[in-house]
Amino acid sequence: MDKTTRKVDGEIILFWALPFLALTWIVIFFLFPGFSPPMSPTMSADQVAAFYRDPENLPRIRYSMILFNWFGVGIITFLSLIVMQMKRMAHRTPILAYCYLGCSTGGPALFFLADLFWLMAAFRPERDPQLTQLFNDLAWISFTGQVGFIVAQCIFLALAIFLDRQDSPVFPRWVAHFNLLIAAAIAPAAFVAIALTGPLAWDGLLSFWLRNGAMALWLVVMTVVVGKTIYRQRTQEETAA
Amino acid sequence: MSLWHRVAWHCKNNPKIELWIMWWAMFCFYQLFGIVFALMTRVMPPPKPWWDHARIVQWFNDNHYGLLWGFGIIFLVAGITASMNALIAYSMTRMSVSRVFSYIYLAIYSLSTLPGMLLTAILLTVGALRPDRDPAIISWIYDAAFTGFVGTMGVFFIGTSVWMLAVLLDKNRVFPLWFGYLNICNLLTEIVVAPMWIFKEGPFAWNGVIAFWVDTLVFVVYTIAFITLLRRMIVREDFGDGPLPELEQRA
Amino acid sequence: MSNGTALNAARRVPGQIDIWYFVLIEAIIFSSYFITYMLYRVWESPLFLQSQVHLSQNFGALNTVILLVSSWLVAQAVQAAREQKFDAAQKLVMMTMACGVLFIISKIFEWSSKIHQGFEFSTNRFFSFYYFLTGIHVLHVLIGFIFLGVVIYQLRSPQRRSITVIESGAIFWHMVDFLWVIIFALLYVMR
Amino acid sequence: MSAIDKRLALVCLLLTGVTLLSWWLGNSHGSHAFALNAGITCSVILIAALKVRVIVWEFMELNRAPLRMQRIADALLASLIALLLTLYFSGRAA
Repeated sequence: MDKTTRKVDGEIILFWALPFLALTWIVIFFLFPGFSPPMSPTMSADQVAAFYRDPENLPRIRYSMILFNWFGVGIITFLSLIVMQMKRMAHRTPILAYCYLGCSTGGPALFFLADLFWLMAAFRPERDPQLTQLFNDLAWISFTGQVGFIVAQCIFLALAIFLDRQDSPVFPRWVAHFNLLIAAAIAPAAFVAIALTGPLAWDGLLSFWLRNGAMALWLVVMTVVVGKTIYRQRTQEETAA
Repeated sequence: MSLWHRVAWHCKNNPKIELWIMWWAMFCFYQLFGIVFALMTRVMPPPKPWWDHARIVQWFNDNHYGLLWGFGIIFLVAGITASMNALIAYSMTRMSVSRVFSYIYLAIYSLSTLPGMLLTAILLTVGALRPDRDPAIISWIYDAAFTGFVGTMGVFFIGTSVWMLAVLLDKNRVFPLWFGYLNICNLLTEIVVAPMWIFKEGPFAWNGVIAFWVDTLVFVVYTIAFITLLRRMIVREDFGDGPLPELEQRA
Repeated sequence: MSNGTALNAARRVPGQIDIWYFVLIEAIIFSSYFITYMLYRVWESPLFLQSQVHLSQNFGALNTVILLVSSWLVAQAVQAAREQKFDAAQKLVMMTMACGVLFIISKIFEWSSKIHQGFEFSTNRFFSFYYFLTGIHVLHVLIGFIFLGVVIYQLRSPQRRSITVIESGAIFWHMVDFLWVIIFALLYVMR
Repeated sequence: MSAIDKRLALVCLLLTGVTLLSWWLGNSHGSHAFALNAGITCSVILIAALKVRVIVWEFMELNRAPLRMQRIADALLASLIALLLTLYFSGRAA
């Protein structure tokens, strides 16, 4: 094989795209006026309409959500890198990797849906406030409540690590426990619609701060873990060659 | 041995544990799906398509907590659908057909969850979220949710056709031939349901005898059949207990 | 038939047993459609009778005869295949398919004349059932072409020629035939 | 022509004849015939049942199949026809 281009090199390029993507996500988070502080679900239709009509907010909503539209789905590259590592694990079937792959399209598709609803709400803010509120509700429920795929992903990865029974496993054991912990932290957000106030509401402690905090932490920790693993893989392939 | 010990033993020693976990996940998901959609949210059997605004608002009010909690559960467990798609895709890798069949199945069914289930759940959750919303908008949500739920056809139609073709072509008889034919019945239901986009009452409406009841019965029979057959496939699978083939190569 | 149990050992399932399960399930599903049709017919009897006037009895009878003849042809084909006359069998299956094509062409003519007269799928309940039942049946004719195609593929090469598969294809085609017989009676002729 | 071929031809002739009979039933009463008519309905449905049974027995060769299959087929056909006729007559009575 050609020494200069190993298969894993492509993965390393994809891996180093991640900090750039993460940077855009941070920008989106702070640019979107609905996140800092999170919009309250108790706002009336007129207040929601006024929020979108506010000349301070409107351009920030539009540009942040256009950015989100561009780069949000970029997470799939990272998730696919994890799939590649899962395929290296000592499993008898590829089924866990298939599960992870299935989830890695489902989750981002729902984020994308939320992004579209936000953009639609901002497209003609002068329309009937009831309609603006409807789009706003749809966006927040899709964004906050749709945690099923993320939770399942963490559990599938944890399972894969537990079942990876070899002398030098691909990921260390603690990554599995960490993923289960993150899954537990994200899970309550599924019940976001139960209340308009309190910790479960979409601006609440559990649904917004804990969930998004857990996802950010997951991203940071998994980046380090996956990065280390890919570089170790490269060294192994070099010595094997 | 207690149940807990048995489960622990299987996790440690059963070579088919990956498959069994996926099978049980699928099994539990369908139970949960039935409980949430039939008992908690009252989405199945569906309410009437000809109701006026006031009656629709009343339906949302009657089922307020059922909808919110029920779909909360669905949001939480939606990811399990991935495990059953993976199991079925895996079943196709065991057949004497090209891998392309399992990849098509995986791709189509990863997509199907969104229009077939989650979009309805999101819409109805938003509908139940604010009882004081304009009744005209609530009625729009209601229509969008039920037409989307009952009227999602293509993904299941193509997905079932691919599975059917794989089963009929398979020489290893992973699934019996009759199951291949049963797939034809299931994909025909996706055609039969189409008139629900045209009629607001009668046998072809979204709650009609033909478009809903007959189709749902066929789907239930089909689902029970493939859950049972997948179990049989896993039971027959023979991995042995030795080291994994790849690992031997690596060593 | 009198000493049926004694003969039971000599009896065999024609075709694959799997195709019979399929025929059973299809028969049950279609029965549910027929019963639904009858229910609505009883509830809205005058409407159904008035709308029925506009159907062409001649088309219906012609369709039935075409399908009966096609069934006869495919039954002969199976017989020929059993007697190792594979070329003859192939020709007979081709003729069966020609009958199927004829059936579909006559159906398209019938539908387009109805649409010209202003009777569409959503015109009234009777015509919904008319287009639904005939439509789903034509779909089965199309699926039948696939089955017959498999039969021809089997007949072509000496390496294949599995009698079981050939019989199964024929059984599906006969099912399409007998479903039409009931549809003809319910839609066109009954009062 | 073998015995089986003759038998098939006879069956086809019978079925076509019966079809023409029900076609005649549907046409014989002129254009004002589209009124409820239990006689026509009953005979047409029974003729259809007969045709189905003949197709299944002769063409699909159920006559040589195990008895259990025959019984299931007969039971299914009989219950469908019975249900259709019951519905029809209960509708007329109401």
